Amino acid sequence: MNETPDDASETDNPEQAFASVVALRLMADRLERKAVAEALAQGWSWARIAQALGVSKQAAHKRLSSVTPTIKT
Amino acid sequence: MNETPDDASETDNPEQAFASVVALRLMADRLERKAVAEALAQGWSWARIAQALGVSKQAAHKRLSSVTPTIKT
Amino acid sequence: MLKKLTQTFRDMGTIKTLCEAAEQIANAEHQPAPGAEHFVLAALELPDGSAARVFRKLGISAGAFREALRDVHRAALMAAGVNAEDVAGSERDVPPLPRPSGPYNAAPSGEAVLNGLAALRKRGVTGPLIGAHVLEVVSAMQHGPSAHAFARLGRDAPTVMAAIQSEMAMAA
Amino acid sequence: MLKKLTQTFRDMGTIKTLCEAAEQIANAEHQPAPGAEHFVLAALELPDGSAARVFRKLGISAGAFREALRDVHRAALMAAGVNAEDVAGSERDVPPLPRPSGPYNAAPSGEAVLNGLAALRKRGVTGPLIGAHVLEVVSAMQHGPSAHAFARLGRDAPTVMAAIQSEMAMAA
Repeated sequence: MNETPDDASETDNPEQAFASVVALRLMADRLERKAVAEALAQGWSWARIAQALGVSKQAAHKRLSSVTPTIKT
Repeated sequence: MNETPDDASETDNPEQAFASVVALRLMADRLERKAVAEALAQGWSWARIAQALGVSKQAAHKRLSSVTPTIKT
Repeated sequence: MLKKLTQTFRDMGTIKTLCEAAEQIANAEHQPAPGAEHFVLAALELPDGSAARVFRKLGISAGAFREALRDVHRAALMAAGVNAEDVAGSERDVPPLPRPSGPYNAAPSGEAVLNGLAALRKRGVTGPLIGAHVLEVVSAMQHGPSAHAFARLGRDAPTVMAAIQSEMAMAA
Repeated sequence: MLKKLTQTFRDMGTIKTLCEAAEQIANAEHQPAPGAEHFVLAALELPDGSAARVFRKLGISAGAFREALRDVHRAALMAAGVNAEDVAGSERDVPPLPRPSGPYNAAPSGEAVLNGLAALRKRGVTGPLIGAHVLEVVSAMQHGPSAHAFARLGRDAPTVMAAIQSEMAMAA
Protein backbone atom coordinates (compact mmCIF):
# COMPACT_ATOMS: atom_id res chain seq x y z
CA MET A 1 0.00 0.00 0.00
CA ASN A 2 2.98 2.32 -0.32
CA GLU A 3 2.40 5.40 -2.36
CA THR A 4 5.14 6.05 -4.82
CA PRO A 5 6.96 9.18 -3.73
CA ASP A 6 7.07 10.94 -7.07
CA ASP A 7 3.52 10.73 -8.35
CA ALA A 8 2.03 14.06 -7.28
CA SER A 9 2.96 17.71 -6.91
CA GLU A 10 5.14 18.51 -3.94
CA THR A 11 2.53 20.38 -1.95
CA ASP A 12 -0.14 17.69 -2.24
CA ASN A 13 2.17 14.79 -1.51
CA PRO A 14 3.06 14.54 2.18
CA GLU A 15 5.18 11.46 1.47
CA GLN A 16 7.49 13.46 -0.79
CA ALA A 17 7.39 16.53 1.43
CA PHE A 18 8.41 14.55 4.53
CA ALA A 19 11.23 12.91 2.57
CA SER A 20 12.45 16.37 1.56
CA VAL A 21 12.39 17.54 5.18
CA VAL A 22 14.48 14.55 6.26
CA ALA A 23 16.89 15.04 3.35
CA LEU A 24 17.31 18.78 4.00
CA ARG A 25 18.22 18.06 7.62
CA LEU A 26 20.80 15.47 6.59
CA MET A 27 22.21 17.88 4.03
CA ALA A 28 22.42 20.59 6.72
CA ASP A 29 24.23 18.19 9.07
CA ARG A 30 26.78 17.37 6.38
CA LEU A 31 27.35 20.99 5.36
CA GLU A 32 27.73 21.85 9.03
CA ARG A 33 30.58 19.38 9.52
CA LYS A 34 32.27 20.64 6.35
CA ALA A 35 31.91 24.26 7.46
CA VAL A 36 33.30 23.50 10.91
CA ALA A 37 36.35 21.80 9.38
CA GLU A 38 36.98 24.85 7.20
CA ALA A 39 36.35 27.31 10.03
CA LEU A 40 38.77 25.49 12.34
CA ALA A 41 41.36 25.51 9.53
CA GLN A 42 40.91 29.29 9.35
CA GLY A 43 41.42 29.58 13.09
CA TRP A 44 37.86 30.17 14.22
CA SER A 45 37.16 29.63 17.93
CA TRP A 46 34.28 27.44 19.09
CA ALA A 47 32.60 30.58 20.41
CA ARG A 48 32.58 32.04 16.89
CA ILE A 49 31.39 28.76 15.35
CA ALA A 50 28.55 28.54 17.88
CA GLN A 51 27.54 32.15 17.24
CA ALA A 52 27.48 31.63 13.47
CA LEU A 53 25.32 28.51 13.94
CA GLY A 54 23.03 30.21 16.45
CA VAL A 55 23.66 27.52 19.06
CA SER A 56 25.30 27.53 22.48
CA LYS A 57 29.04 26.97 22.66
CA GLN A 58 28.37 23.82 24.70
CA ALA A 59 25.96 22.47 22.07
CA ALA A 60 28.38 23.21 19.23
CA HIS A 61 31.28 21.59 21.01
CA LYS A 62 29.29 18.53 22.06
CA ARG A 63 27.97 17.88 18.55
CA LEU A 64 30.94 18.92 16.46
CA SER A 65 34.14 18.65 18.47
CA SER A 66 35.14 15.47 16.62
CA VAL A 67 35.64 17.53 13.45
CA THR A 68 39.26 18.27 12.66
CA PRO A 69 40.45 21.24 10.58
CA THR A 70 40.44 20.82 6.80
CA ILE A 71 43.96 20.13 5.58
CA LYS A 72 44.80 22.40 2.68
CA THR A 73 46.22 20.58 -0.32
CA MET B 1 35.63 43.31 11.82
CA ASN B 2 32.67 41.53 10.28
CA GLU B 3 33.38 39.76 7.07
CA THR B 4 30.77 40.33 4.43
CA PRO B 5 28.95 37.07 3.89
CA ASP B 6 29.02 37.03 0.11
CA ASP B 7 32.65 37.69 -0.74
CA ALA B 8 34.08 34.22 -1.27
CA SER B 9 33.18 30.84 -2.69
CA GLU B 10 30.87 28.75 -0.55
CA THR B 11 33.37 26.12 0.44
CA ASP B 12 36.03 28.58 1.57
CA ASN B 13 33.65 30.86 3.44
CA PRO B 14 32.53 29.37 6.75
CA GLU B 15 30.43 32.48 7.43
CA GLN B 16 28.28 31.79 4.36
CA ALA B 17 28.30 28.04 4.91
CA PHE B 18 27.08 28.39 8.50
CA ALA B 19 24.33 30.79 7.37
CA SER B 20 23.24 28.20 4.79
CA VAL B 21 23.10 25.49 7.46
CA VAL B 22 20.90 27.69 9.67
CA ALA B 23 18.68 28.62 6.72
CA LEU B 24 18.28 25.01 5.54
CA ARG B 25 17.15 24.00 9.04
CA LEU B 26 14.59 26.80 9.17
CA MET B 27 13.37 25.86 5.70
CA ALA B 28 13.04 22.21 6.81
CA ASP B 29 11.06 23.30 9.89
CA ARG B 30 8.66 25.31 7.73
CA LEU B 31 8.21 22.56 5.13
CA GLU B 32 7.62 20.12 7.96
CA ARG B 33 4.70 22.13 9.36
CA LYS B 34 3.23 22.50 5.87
CA ALA B 35 3.58 18.77 5.19
CA VAL B 36 1.97 17.88 8.52
CA ALA B 37 -1.02 20.13 7.76
CA GLU B 38 -1.47 18.44 4.39
CA ALA B 39 -0.96 14.95 5.81
CA LEU B 40 -3.56 15.54 8.53
CA ALA B 41 -5.99 16.84 5.88
CA GLN B 42 -5.44 13.56 4.01
CA GLY B 43 -6.19 11.59 7.16
CA TRP B 44 -2.67 10.48 8.11
CA SER B 45 -2.24 9.25 11.67
CA TRP B 46 0.54 10.63 13.90
CA ALA B 47 2.19 7.21 13.72
CA ARG B 48 2.46 7.54 9.93
CA ILE B 49 3.67 11.13 10.15
CA ALA B 50 6.34 10.13 12.67
CA GLN B 51 7.46 7.19 10.51
CA ALA B 52 7.74 9.40 7.41
CA LEU B 53 9.81 11.91 9.39
CA GLY B 54 11.98 9.23 10.98
CA VAL B 55 11.16 10.42 14.49
CA SER B 56 9.30 8.86 17.40
CA LYS B 57 5.55 9.34 17.59
CA GLN B 58 6.04 11.19 20.88
CA ALA B 59 8.57 13.57 19.32
CA ALA B 60 6.35 14.24 16.31
CA HIS B 61 3.32 14.90 18.47
CA LYS B 62 5.21 17.12 20.91
CA ARG B 63 6.74 19.27 18.20
CA LEU B 64 3.92 19.36 15.68
CA SER B 65 0.59 18.72 17.40
CA SER B 66 -0.33 22.41 17.15
CA VAL B 67 -0.60 22.04 13.37
CA THR B 68 -4.16 21.80 12.12
CA PRO B 69 -5.18 20.14 8.85
CA THR B 70 -4.95 22.24 5.69
CA ILE B 71 -8.41 23.46 4.73
CA LYS B 72 -9.06 22.76 1.08
CA THR B 73 -10.38 25.77 -0.82
CA MET C 1 18.67 50.88 47.88
CA LEU C 2 15.13 51.95 47.13
CA LYS C 3 16.34 53.61 43.97
CA LYS C 4 18.18 50.45 42.88
CA LEU C 5 15.08 48.39 43.61
CA THR C 6 12.88 50.76 41.63
CA GLN C 7 15.42 50.58 38.84
CA THR C 8 15.27 46.80 38.87
CA PHE C 9 11.48 46.85 38.90
CA ARG C 10 11.37 49.27 36.01
CA ASP C 11 13.85 47.13 34.08
CA MET C 12 11.79 44.05 34.78
CA GLY C 13 8.86 45.68 33.04
CA THR C 14 11.04 46.64 30.08
CA ILE C 15 12.61 43.18 29.91
CA LYS C 16 9.18 41.58 30.00
CA THR C 17 7.91 43.84 27.19
CA LEU C 18 11.09 43.18 25.20
CA CYS C 19 11.03 39.39 25.66
CA GLU C 20 7.36 39.03 24.82
CA ALA C 21 7.69 41.19 21.71
CA ALA C 22 10.78 39.26 20.59
CA GLU C 23 8.91 35.99 21.03
CA GLN C 24 5.94 37.19 19.00
CA ILE C 25 8.22 38.43 16.21
CA ALA C 26 10.11 35.11 16.15
CA ASN C 27 6.86 33.13 16.12
CA ALA C 28 5.60 35.14 13.16
CA GLU C 29 8.70 33.91 11.28
CA HIS C 30 7.91 30.32 12.37
CA GLN C 31 10.74 30.22 14.87
CA PRO C 32 9.66 28.96 18.29
CA ALA C 33 12.36 30.78 20.27
CA PRO C 34 13.54 34.36 19.65
CA GLY C 35 17.12 34.98 18.53
CA ALA C 36 19.19 38.16 18.79
CA GLU C 37 17.66 39.56 15.58
CA HIS C 38 14.16 39.30 17.04
CA PHE C 39 15.34 41.22 20.10
CA VAL C 40 16.59 43.96 17.77
CA LEU C 41 13.16 44.24 16.16
CA ALA C 42 11.52 44.17 19.61
CA ALA C 43 13.89 46.90 20.87
CA LEU C 44 12.77 49.14 18.01
CA GLU C 45 9.25 49.04 19.44
CA LEU C 46 10.21 49.94 23.03
CA PRO C 47 8.55 53.16 24.22
CA ASP C 48 11.88 54.82 25.15
CA GLY C 49 12.47 55.25 21.41
CA SER C 50 16.27 55.07 21.62
CA ALA C 51 16.69 52.07 19.32
CA ALA C 52 14.38 53.66 16.75
CA ARG C 53 16.52 56.86 16.95
CA VAL C 54 19.68 54.82 16.30
CA PHE C 55 18.03 53.34 13.20
CA ARG C 56 17.04 56.84 12.02
CA LYS C 57 20.66 57.95 12.48
CA LEU C 58 21.69 54.98 10.35
CA GLY C 59 19.07 55.88 7.77
CA ILE C 60 17.32 52.52 7.98
CA SER C 61 13.82 51.51 9.08
CA ALA C 62 12.56 48.59 11.14
CA GLY C 63 10.80 47.36 8.01
CA ALA C 64 14.00 47.50 5.98
CA PHE C 65 15.88 45.57 8.68
CA ARG C 66 13.13 42.96 8.83
CA GLU C 67 13.22 42.61 5.04
CA ALA C 68 17.04 42.39 5.12
CA LEU C 69 16.76 39.49 7.59
CA ARG C 70 14.45 37.71 5.17
CA ASP C 71 16.83 38.45 2.29
CA VAL C 72 19.73 37.05 4.33
CA HIS C 73 17.77 33.84 4.89
CA ARG C 74 16.82 33.60 1.21
CA ALA C 75 20.37 34.31 0.04
CA ALA C 76 21.71 31.64 2.41
CA LEU C 77 19.31 29.08 0.93
CA MET C 78 20.21 30.08 -2.59
CA ALA C 79 23.92 29.83 -1.71
CA ALA C 80 23.17 26.24 -0.64
CA GLY C 81 21.71 25.61 -4.11
CA VAL C 82 17.97 26.01 -3.49
CA ASN C 83 16.20 27.71 -6.37
CA ALA C 84 14.33 30.97 -5.79
CA GLU C 85 10.91 29.49 -6.46
CA ASP C 86 11.25 26.82 -3.78
CA VAL C 87 12.77 29.34 -1.37
CA ALA C 88 9.66 31.49 -1.77
CA GLY C 89 7.37 28.48 -1.64
CA SER C 90 8.84 27.37 1.68
CA GLU C 91 7.63 30.63 3.27
CA ARG C 92 4.05 30.44 2.03
CA ASP C 93 1.12 28.95 3.97
CA VAL C 94 3.20 27.75 6.89
CA PRO C 95 0.88 26.71 9.74
CA PRO C 96 1.37 29.13 12.65
CA LEU C 97 3.19 28.12 15.81
CA PRO C 98 1.08 27.67 18.92
CA ARG C 99 0.71 30.51 21.42
CA PRO C 100 3.74 30.19 23.73
CA SER C 101 3.15 28.50 27.06
CA GLY C 102 5.37 27.35 29.88
CA PRO C 103 8.69 28.94 30.87
CA TYR C 104 10.15 31.63 28.59
CA ASN C 105 12.52 30.13 26.07
CA ALA C 106 14.93 32.21 23.97
CA ALA C 107 17.21 30.80 21.28
CA PRO C 108 20.90 30.73 22.27
CA SER C 109 21.59 34.07 20.54
CA GLY C 110 18.56 35.56 22.33
CA GLU C 111 19.87 34.26 25.63
CA ALA C 112 23.19 35.90 24.79
CA VAL C 113 21.33 39.21 24.43
CA LEU C 114 19.71 38.85 27.85
CA ASN C 115 23.06 37.91 29.40
CA GLY C 116 24.67 40.86 27.64
CA LEU C 117 22.07 43.24 29.08
CA ALA C 118 22.73 41.89 32.57
CA ALA C 119 26.47 42.34 31.96
CA LEU C 120 25.96 46.03 31.11
CA ARG C 121 24.91 46.60 34.73
CA LYS C 122 28.01 44.82 35.98
CA ARG C 123 30.09 47.08 33.75
CA GLY C 124 28.57 50.02 35.62
CA VAL C 125 25.95 51.15 33.09
CA THR C 126 23.29 53.02 35.07
CA GLY C 127 19.88 54.48 34.26
CA PRO C 128 16.94 52.52 32.97
CA LEU C 129 17.32 49.80 30.39
CA ILE C 130 16.67 51.25 26.93
CA GLY C 131 16.36 49.86 23.43
CA ALA C 132 19.78 51.21 22.45
CA HIS C 133 21.32 48.84 25.02
CA VAL C 134 19.87 45.92 23.09
CA LEU C 135 21.42 47.25 19.89
CA GLU C 136 24.73 47.71 21.70
CA VAL C 137 24.77 44.10 22.85
CA VAL C 138 23.70 42.69 19.46
CA SER C 139 26.07 44.85 17.42
CA ALA C 140 28.95 43.38 19.42
CA MET C 141 28.07 39.97 17.97
CA GLN C 142 30.30 39.26 15.00
CA HIS C 143 28.14 36.54 13.50
CA GLY C 144 24.49 35.78 13.04
CA PRO C 145 21.52 37.15 11.11
CA SER C 146 21.71 40.68 12.58
CA ALA C 147 25.31 41.23 11.49
CA HIS C 148 24.39 39.92 8.05
CA ALA C 149 21.30 42.12 7.83
CA PHE C 150 23.24 45.28 8.77
CA ALA C 151 25.93 44.34 6.23
CA ARG C 152 23.25 43.73 3.60
CA LEU C 153 21.89 47.23 4.28
CA GLY C 154 25.43 48.60 3.80
CA ARG C 155 25.92 49.44 7.46
CA ASP C 156 29.10 47.85 8.78
CA ALA C 157 29.69 47.12 12.45
CA PRO C 158 31.76 50.28 13.19
CA THR C 159 29.05 52.47 11.62
CA VAL C 160 26.32 50.78 13.66
CA MET C 161 28.36 51.07 16.86
CA ALA C 162 29.08 54.75 16.22
CA ALA C 163 25.36 55.49 15.86
CA ILE C 164 24.64 53.63 19.10
CA GLN C 165 27.39 55.50 20.97
CA SER C 166 26.07 58.81 19.64
CA GLU C 167 22.56 57.98 20.90
CA MET C 168 23.95 56.90 24.27
CA ALA C 169 25.87 60.18 24.63
CA MET C 170 22.69 62.15 23.89
CA ALA C 171 20.70 60.09 26.39
CA ALA C 172 23.31 60.45 29.17
CA MET D 1 14.54 -23.43 29.63
CA LEU D 2 18.14 -24.15 28.72
CA LYS D 3 17.11 -24.17 25.06
CA LYS D 4 15.36 -20.82 25.43
CA LEU D 5 18.38 -19.37 27.20
CA THR D 6 20.75 -20.65 24.53
CA GLN D 7 18.41 -19.21 21.94
CA THR D 8 18.53 -15.86 23.70
CA PHE D 9 22.31 -15.99 23.93
CA ARG D 10 22.65 -16.84 20.27
CA ASP D 11 20.26 -14.03 19.38
CA MET D 12 22.25 -11.62 21.55
CA GLY D 13 25.31 -12.34 19.45
CA THR D 14 23.33 -11.81 16.24
CA ILE D 15 21.71 -8.63 17.58
CA LYS D 16 25.12 -7.29 18.60
CA THR D 17 26.59 -8.02 15.15
CA LEU D 18 23.55 -6.49 13.49
CA CYS D 19 23.52 -3.35 15.65
CA GLU D 20 27.23 -2.69 15.28
CA ALA D 21 27.13 -3.16 11.52
CA ALA D 22 24.07 -0.89 11.22
CA GLU D 23 25.86 1.78 13.24
CA GLN D 24 28.97 1.58 11.06
CA ILE D 25 26.89 1.82 7.89
CA ALA D 26 24.96 4.83 9.25
CA ASN D 27 28.17 6.54 10.33
CA ALA D 28 29.67 6.10 6.86
CA GLU D 29 26.66 8.10 5.56
CA HIS D 30 27.33 10.78 8.24
CA GLN D 31 24.37 9.76 10.32
CA PRO D 32 25.20 9.29 13.98
CA ALA D 33 22.40 6.81 14.74
CA PRO D 34 21.31 3.92 12.48
CA GLY D 35 17.83 3.96 10.97
CA ALA D 36 15.78 1.05 9.63
CA GLU D 37 17.52 1.26 6.23
CA HIS D 38 20.92 0.75 7.86
CA PHE D 39 19.57 -2.34 9.63
CA VAL D 40 18.51 -3.67 6.21
CA LEU D 41 22.03 -3.25 4.86
CA ALA D 42 23.46 -4.78 8.05
CA ALA D 43 21.06 -7.76 7.77
CA LEU D 44 22.38 -8.44 4.27
CA GLU D 45 25.81 -9.07 5.82
CA LEU D 46 24.63 -11.51 8.51
CA PRO D 47 26.26 -14.97 8.19
CA ASP D 48 22.90 -16.79 8.04
CA GLY D 49 22.55 -15.46 4.48
CA SER D 50 18.73 -15.32 4.52
CA ALA D 51 18.43 -11.57 3.84
CA ALA D 52 20.89 -11.86 0.98
CA ARG D 53 18.81 -14.74 -0.45
CA VAL D 54 15.66 -12.58 -0.28
CA PHE D 55 17.47 -9.88 -2.23
CA ARG D 56 18.58 -12.46 -4.82
CA LYS D 57 14.96 -13.58 -5.14
CA LEU D 58 14.02 -9.95 -5.73
CA GLY D 59 16.81 -9.60 -8.26
CA ILE D 60 18.50 -6.74 -6.43
CA SER D 61 21.91 -6.43 -4.79
CA ALA D 62 23.00 -4.80 -1.55
CA GLY D 63 24.93 -2.29 -3.64
CA ALA D 64 21.86 -1.43 -5.70
CA PHE D 65 19.81 -0.93 -2.54
CA ARG D 66 22.51 1.28 -1.05
CA GLU D 67 22.63 3.33 -4.23
CA ALA D 68 18.81 3.53 -4.30
CA LEU D 69 18.90 4.97 -0.75
CA ARG D 70 21.33 7.64 -1.95
CA ASP D 71 19.14 8.33 -4.98
CA VAL D 72 16.11 8.68 -2.72
CA HIS D 73 17.99 11.24 -0.62
CA ARG D 74 19.15 13.14 -3.70
CA ALA D 75 15.69 13.08 -5.30
CA ALA D 76 14.17 14.39 -2.05
CA LEU D 77 16.63 17.31 -2.02
CA MET D 78 15.94 18.06 -5.66
CA ALA D 79 12.19 17.94 -4.99
CA ALA D 80 12.83 20.61 -2.35
CA GLY D 81 14.49 22.74 -5.03
CA VAL D 82 18.19 22.04 -4.44
CA ASN D 83 20.15 21.84 -7.67
CA ALA D 84 22.03 18.65 -8.55
CA GLU D 85 25.47 20.23 -8.24
CA ASP D 86 24.91 21.36 -4.66
CA VAL D 87 23.29 18.04 -3.79
CA ALA D 88 26.45 16.27 -4.95
CA GLY D 89 28.69 18.86 -3.30
CA SER D 90 27.01 18.33 0.06
CA GLU D 91 28.16 14.69 0.04
CA ARG D 92 31.80 15.37 -0.75
CA ASP D 93 34.59 15.75 1.83
CA VAL D 94 32.31 15.49 4.85
CA PRO D 95 34.45 15.07 7.99
CA PRO D 96 33.83 11.59 9.43
CA LEU D 97 31.79 11.08 12.58
CA PRO D 98 33.70 10.01 15.67
CA ARG D 99 33.95 6.34 16.60
CA PRO D 100 30.78 5.60 18.63
CA SER D 101 31.14 5.54 22.40
CA GLY D 102 28.73 5.32 25.30
CA PRO D 103 25.37 3.52 25.22
CA TYR D 104 24.10 2.21 21.88
CA ASN D 105 21.88 4.73 20.18
CA ALA D 106 19.63 3.89 17.22
CA ALA D 107 17.49 6.41 15.34
CA PRO D 108 13.74 6.07 16.02
CA SER D 109 13.21 3.90 12.91
CA GLY D 110 16.16 1.73 14.00
CA GLU D 111 14.62 1.36 17.44
CA ALA D 112 11.39 0.36 15.74
CA VAL D 113 13.32 -2.45 14.01
CA LEU D 114 14.71 -3.73 17.31
CA ASN D 115 11.26 -3.55 18.91
CA GLY D 116 9.80 -5.32 15.88
CA LEU D 117 12.35 -8.16 16.22
CA ALA D 118 11.44 -8.55 19.90
CA ALA D 119 7.74 -8.59 18.92
CA LEU D 120 8.36 -11.51 16.50
CA ARG D 121 9.16 -13.70 19.50
CA LYS D 122 5.96 -12.65 21.23
CA ARG D 123 4.07 -13.58 18.06
CA GLY D 124 5.50 -17.07 18.47
CA VAL D 125 8.29 -16.95 15.87
CA THR D 126 10.84 -19.55 16.95
CA GLY D 127 14.30 -20.55 15.77
CA PRO D 128 17.32 -18.26 15.72
CA LEU D 129 17.08 -14.63 14.66
CA ILE D 130 17.97 -14.35 10.99
CA GLY D 131 18.47 -11.53 8.52
CA ALA D 132 15.14 -12.21 6.82
CA HIS D 133 13.42 -11.27 10.10
CA VAL D 134 14.94 -7.81 9.82
CA LEU D 135 13.62 -7.50 6.27
CA GLU D 136 10.20 -8.69 7.47
CA VAL D 137 10.04 -6.00 10.15
CA VAL D 138 11.30 -3.22 7.86
CA SER D 139 9.10 -4.17 4.91
CA ALA D 140 6.07 -3.73 7.18
CA MET D 141 7.01 -0.03 7.51
CA GLN D 142 4.94 1.97 5.07
CA HIS D 143 7.16 5.05 5.14
CA GLY D 144 10.83 5.90 5.32
CA PRO D 145 13.92 5.49 3.13
CA SER D 146 13.69 1.70 2.81
CA ALA D 147 10.16 1.77 1.36
CA HIS D 148 11.27 4.51 -1.03
CA ALA D 149 14.41 2.60 -2.05
CA PHE D 150 12.46 -0.60 -2.77
CA ALA D 151 9.91 1.45 -4.76
CA ARG D 152 12.74 3.13 -6.65
CA LEU D 153 14.09 -0.29 -7.58
CA GLY D 154 10.63 -1.21 -8.85
CA ARG D 155 9.91 -3.65 -6.01
CA ASP D 156 6.64 -2.75 -4.30
CA ALA D 157 5.80 -3.81 -0.75
CA PRO D 158 3.74 -6.92 -1.68
CA THR D 159 6.58 -8.19 -3.91
CA VAL D 160 9.14 -7.67 -1.15
CA MET D 161 6.91 -9.36 1.41
CA ALA D 162 6.29 -12.33 -0.89
CA ALA D 163 10.04 -12.88 -1.33
CA ILE D 164 10.52 -12.74 2.44
CA GLN D 165 7.69 -15.22 3.07
CA SER D 166 9.13 -17.56 0.46
CA GLU D 167 12.54 -17.48 2.16
CA MET D 168 10.93 -18.04 5.56
CA ALA D 169 9.03 -21.07 4.25
CA MET D 170 12.28 -22.53 2.86
CA ALA D 171 14.08 -21.90 6.17
CA ALA D 172 11.31 -23.48 8.29
